[in-house]
Amino acid sequence: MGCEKKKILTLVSFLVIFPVLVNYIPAISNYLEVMIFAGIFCLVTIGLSLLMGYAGQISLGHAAFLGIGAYSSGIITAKFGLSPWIGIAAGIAISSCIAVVVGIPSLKLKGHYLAMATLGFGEIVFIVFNEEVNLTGGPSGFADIPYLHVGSFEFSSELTYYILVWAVVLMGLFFALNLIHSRVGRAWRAIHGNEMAAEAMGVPTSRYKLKIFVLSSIYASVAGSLYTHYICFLNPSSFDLFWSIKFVMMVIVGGMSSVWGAIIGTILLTYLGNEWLSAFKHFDVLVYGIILLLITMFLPGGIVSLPRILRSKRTNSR
Amino acid sequence: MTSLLEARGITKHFGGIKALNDITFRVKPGQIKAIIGPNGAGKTTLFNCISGVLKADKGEIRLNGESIVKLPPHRRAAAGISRTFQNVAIFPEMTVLENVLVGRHCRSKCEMLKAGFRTMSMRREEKDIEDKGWSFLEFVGLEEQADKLASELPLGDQRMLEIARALATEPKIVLLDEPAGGLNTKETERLAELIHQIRNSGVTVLLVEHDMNLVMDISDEILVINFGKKLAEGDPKSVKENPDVINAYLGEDIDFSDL
Amino acid sequence: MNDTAQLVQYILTGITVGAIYALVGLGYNIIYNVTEVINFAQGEFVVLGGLVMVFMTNTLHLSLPVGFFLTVSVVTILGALMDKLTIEPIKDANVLTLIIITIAVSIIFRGLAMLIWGRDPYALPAFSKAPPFTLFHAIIQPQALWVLGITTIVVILLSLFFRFTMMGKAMLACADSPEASRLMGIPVKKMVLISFVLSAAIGAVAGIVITPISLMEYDRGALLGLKGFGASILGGLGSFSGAVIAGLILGLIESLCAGYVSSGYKDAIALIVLLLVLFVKPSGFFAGKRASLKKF
Amino acid sequence: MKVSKCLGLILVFMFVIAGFQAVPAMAEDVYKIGAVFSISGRGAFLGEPEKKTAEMLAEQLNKQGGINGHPVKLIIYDDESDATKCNLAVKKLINKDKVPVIIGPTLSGTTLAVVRVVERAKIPLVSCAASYKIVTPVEKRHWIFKVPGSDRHVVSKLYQYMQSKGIKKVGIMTVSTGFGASGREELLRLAPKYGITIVADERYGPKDTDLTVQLTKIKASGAQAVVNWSVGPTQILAVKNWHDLGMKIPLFQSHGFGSKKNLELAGPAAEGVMLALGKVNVGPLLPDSDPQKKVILAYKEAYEKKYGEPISSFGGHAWDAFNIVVQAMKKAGPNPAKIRDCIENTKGFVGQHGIFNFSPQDHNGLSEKDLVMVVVKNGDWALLK
Repeated sequence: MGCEKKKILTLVSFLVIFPVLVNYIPAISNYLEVMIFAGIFCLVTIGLSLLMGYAGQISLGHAAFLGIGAYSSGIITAKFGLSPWIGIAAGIAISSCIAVVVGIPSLKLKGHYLAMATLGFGEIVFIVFNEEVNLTGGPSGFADIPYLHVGSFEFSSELTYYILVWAVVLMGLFFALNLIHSRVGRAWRAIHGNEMAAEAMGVPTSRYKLKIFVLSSIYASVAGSLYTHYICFLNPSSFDLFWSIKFVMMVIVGGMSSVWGAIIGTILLTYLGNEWLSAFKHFDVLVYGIILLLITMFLPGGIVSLPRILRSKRTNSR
Repeated sequence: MTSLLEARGITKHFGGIKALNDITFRVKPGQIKAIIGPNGAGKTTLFNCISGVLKADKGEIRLNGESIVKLPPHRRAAAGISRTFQNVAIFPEMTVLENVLVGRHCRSKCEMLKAGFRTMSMRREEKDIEDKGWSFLEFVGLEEQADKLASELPLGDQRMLEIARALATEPKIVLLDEPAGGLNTKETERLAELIHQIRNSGVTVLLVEHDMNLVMDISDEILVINFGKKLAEGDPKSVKENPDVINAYLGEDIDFSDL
Repeated sequence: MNDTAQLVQYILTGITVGAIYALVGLGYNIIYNVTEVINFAQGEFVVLGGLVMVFMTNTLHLSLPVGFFLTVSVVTILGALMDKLTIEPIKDANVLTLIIITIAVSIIFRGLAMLIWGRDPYALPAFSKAPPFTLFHAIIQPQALWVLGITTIVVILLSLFFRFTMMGKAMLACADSPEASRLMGIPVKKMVLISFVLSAAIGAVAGIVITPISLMEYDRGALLGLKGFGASILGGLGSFSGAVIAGLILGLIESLCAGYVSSGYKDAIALIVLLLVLFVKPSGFFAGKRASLKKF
Repeated sequence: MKVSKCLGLILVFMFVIAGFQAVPAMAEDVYKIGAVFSISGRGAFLGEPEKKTAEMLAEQLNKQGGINGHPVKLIIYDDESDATKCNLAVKKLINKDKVPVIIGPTLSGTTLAVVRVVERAKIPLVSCAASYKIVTPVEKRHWIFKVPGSDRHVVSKLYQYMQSKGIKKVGIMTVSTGFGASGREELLRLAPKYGITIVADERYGPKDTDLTVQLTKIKASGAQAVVNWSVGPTQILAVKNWHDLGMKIPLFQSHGFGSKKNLELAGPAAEGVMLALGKVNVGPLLPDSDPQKKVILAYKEAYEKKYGEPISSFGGHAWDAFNIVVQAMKKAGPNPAKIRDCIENTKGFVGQHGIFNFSPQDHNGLSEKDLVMVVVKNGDWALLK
C-alpha cells in the first residue's frame, strides 16, 4: 500500500493545483470542463478496469450502464420531480439488478462470445432508450434536467462540479484500491489467471465474476447520474456502442494491469478527443486513430508500462 | 467407516468414450495413496471428478461420510479437498505469496463491502491470511521468492508453489496430479520428503504419478486403473506383482524388475 | 396485396439483407480462423469496396468487370498493408490488444474515407438494367439476385479453397497451433497475410454488390461490422457455413419482426435471439471442433 | 512513482499543446462570432454545408468592411454530432474565446445539450436545428433562437396539401434519430386536425440497408399516401424501394430531402416524390415578385461558384443564422444582452428559408407560409399549386 499512497498523493495534489493553473493561464481556460468529463468517464473506466484488467472479463456494453444511471436520474428528477439523490440511488439499484440478470448467463461465456453478448446487451438498451419515447423522450431526448443540489446549494458552476466529480472519483478509486489489495481482489486476479484453478482453490468463480460485473455497473451508473446533472440533457446517442468501445480503449491505452492505467488513459483520451486534436481540423479523426494505433502497437501494456520499459531499457544498455 | 474419502461407482463419458467406468475406492485418513495407470487410463479425469472440475455422470463421492458429489469445486475445497494440476495451473501474473494467499480464500470471509472500506475486522483477517500464507511458503521453502511473479519461477518451484497453495486451503485431503512431472532427481527427492511431511502434518495425500520409483517409495496403498476401469488395488508390493498390472504396463517404458 | 405476398416479400428482403450480413461475417471468420482475432475493420473493407467502386465507375467511367477487378485489388492491397503495418509487427500481444489495433485501423480507414469522399452517400447503378420482377406477387430487385448469387459463389470458392488447396489447409493448420505449424515449415506470417488479403477481398466484393441496393457512405462500416460479427458469432466463430446460415437467419428475423412485430425493435429482437442462442449454446450454432477460445 | 511521472507527462503535454493553440491577442475592434457545427459524425452532411456557408459569408462580410468597420472573426468548432463534445465546444467558445454570440449547433440533440450552458452564461445562441423543444418553453429559452422552421410547419403544409387532394389514410415511416422522432411526433399529433388517420407507423435505423419491409407493410395497410421522415441515405432508400415496389400511392418526403444531391442519387426513381420545402431550394422557380428570390439567387451563385456544389437547405440555415446575428450586431455591437434583444425584435428579415418575424413569444420567427410544396419532375424541383 505504501506505493499506492504516493500515487494517491500525486493525484490529489495534481487535482488541487489543476484549477488554479487553469485560472491563471488563459490558453487552457477551458480545461476544467474537459476535466469534469474526464472525471465522469474515469468512474466508468475504474470499474471497467477492475472487470477487464483484474477479473479478466470483457464488456463491450458498459455505455448501457452509464445510460441506465443517466436516464434513471433524468427521469426521476425531471419527470417525477424527486430529489436527484433518489435518482442516483435508483440508478444504482436498477443498474445492479440489470447487471445481475444479464451477468448470470453472459459471464458463462468467454472471449469473443462474451464480447458479443455484452455488445448485444448494450445495443438492446440503446434501442430501448430510442424506442420508449414516452419514458425517455426517444431519439430527440429530453432537456431541462435540474442541477444536483444539497439543500439550497446547487452544483451548477464548473468548479463546484469539478470538486464533486473528482471527490466521487477519489472515493471510487479508494474503494477499488482497497478491493484490489484484499482477498476479493486476489480472487478476481486468480480468476483472470486460471479460472479452473481458482475454483479448485475455493473461489466461487461465477459469483465473483458476477460481483465485479455488478460493481462495475454501479460505477458506470453513478457516472451516468453525474453526467446527467452536469449536461442537463439526455439523448441515446451518448450511450451507444461507440462509447462502450471508447471506454474499453481508455482502459487499454492507459494499461489494463492497473486502475491507475484507467485513470491516465481516460484523461489522455478525453483531452485528445475533445481538445488537443482540434488543431488538426479535418484530420483530427485520422490523427486520433493513428495515435491510438501507435500506443497499442508499441505499448501493448498501456501507458503505465512505459516507465517499466524505459527502466529495463536503461538496465539493458548498461 | 474409517475412510476419509470414499468414491463409489464413478462413471464418466466423453461423447461415446467411457473415460471412467464404475471406479470404486477408499482413502483412509493419514494415508498416502497413489493412483497409477498407463497414459490415458483416466487418472486425471478421476481427479477432476473428485475435485469437482468435472461432473461425474454416475457415482457417489463421500468425504468423512458426507456426500459431496453435488457440490461445485469451490465448495469441495471448503469441505476439505484441495489439489494441484498436472500442467501447473498457477496464477502467472500474481506474486508467489499472492498465489498462496488465494488458497486462504475459503478460510476467510470478508466480502466486498468490508474489503472496499477496509474495516478493522477486514484488516485483522488480512493480517491472519498473510501470516498463514508465509507459513505455507516456508513449509515448501519458497519464502525467498515471495515477491517474484509466479511465472518467473522455474518449473520445479512452480510445482512447490502449487502444493503450498493447495495446503493453504487447510485441506483434509490433498490431490497431487503428477507432482514429480518435469522435476529432476534432486527435486523429486525433496518432493518425496515433502509429501511425507504433509502426511505427518495430518493431511491425507492422494496422488497420480508416473514416476514409479517415487510411487513405490512413498505410497501406503496403490490404485491401478486402465481404460477407465479399476485394475488392482493394494499395497505397493502386491500391486507390483499383480500380473494384470504388469500386462497393462507392457507397452510402457517402465521396467518393474528394477524396483 | 394479400398476406402471402406480404410474407414472401418479407422473406425475400430478409434473405437479401441476410446475405449481406453473411458476406461480412465470412470476412471475420477467415481472419479469426488464422489469427483468432476479430478484425473490427472488416466493415470498413465493405465501405471501401463500395466507395472505390463508385470512384471506378462514376469518376473513371470504367466498365463493371474492370471496375470490379480494380476495386477488389485496391481494397486487397489495403488489407495486406493493414496486416504488414499493424498486425505483423506485433509480438506477443494479447487478443484484446489486437482487437483494439483493428479498431484503431477502422478509425483511420473511416477518417480516410471521409477525407476522400466526404460525408455524402453515393449510389451505384445496378449490375443489370432489368426492371424489378414479381414472384408470388412480391417484388424482387435484380440486384438482390446478384447479392445472393455472389454470396453463394464466394462461399463455394472459400470452401473449395480451404478444403482442397495446400494453402487453405495450411491456413487452417495455423489456426490450430501456430507453433506446430511453424515447426512443420508453414510460414505463419504469410498465412496471416493471406487471411487479411482474402477477407479484404470479400469485404470489397460485399461493398460492390450492396452499394446499388443500399448506397454507401463513409461511416456505414461500424453497423455492417456489428451485424457481420453477430452472424459469425451466431454461426459459431470460424465456421463458414455457420456464418452464412446465421447471417440469413439474422436477416430473416429482422425482416419478419419489422413486418409482424415492431419495426422499431427489429434489431433488438434479432439481438435477443442471438443472446438466447449464445446462452443456451455458448459457442454458436455450428461451432467447429476447432473453435477454441482464447482468453482476453 | 510511474503514475506520478505519467501525470506529470500529461501536464507538460497540456502546456505544450496549449502553447500551440494559444491565440494571439486580438485587436479590440474585432467582433467575434462563435459557431458549432456537426462537421463529422452522424450529422456531417448537414454540418458541412453549414460550415462552408458560414465561412463564405464571413469572408464576404470582411471584404465589405465587416460590421460597422469592425472585422469579424468567425470561430468554428466541430462537435462531431456528439452531445458531450458540443457542450465542451460551446463552453470553450464562451469561457476561452469569449464570444458574444453563437450560431449552431447543427442538430437538435446537440443544441438541447447546451441550452443550460448558454442560458447560464447569458450568451445568445441561434441554432440551426429544427426541434420545437429548442425554443419552447420560451420562458426557459430566453437566450436561444432557431432559424429552421419547426417540423410542425412542414407537417401542417403537407397535411394541408393532402387534405386538398382528399387523402385521408396515411402510412408514415420515420428514422429512429432525433430528426425522425421529432417528425413522427408531429405527424401523429397533427393528423386528427386535418382529418387524417395514420394507418401505419413504421420505424427504421439510420444505417438500415433496405426499407422494403416497412413499405410493404404500409402498402398492405391501405394507406393512400406514404410519408417518409429521415435524412441521409435512408431517404434515398425509401424512394428507391417505393419505386421498385411499384407503389401506386404517392410518396411524401420530409424537408430533409431538399438537396439536389438527393435527386442525383435517387435518379429517375424520385419522379413524383412530393415535399414541403423552404424557398431556398427552389430559388430560380420563384416568381420575380417574391422578395426572397434575390437573396436566394445571390447565395446560390456565390456558394456554387466557391465550392462547385449545389446549395442545400442546411447551408441556408447557416446563412439565416449568420445574417440575423450580423444584423443584430450592427445595432448592438459585441454586447451579448443587446444582441439578444435585437434578435428578439427582428421583424421582416428576408432570409433563405422565409421572412423572419421574431418576438418574445416566438424565437423561431417562421410559419408554414414560408414553405412551398414541391414535386420532383424530370430530375428537378417543380412548384406544386
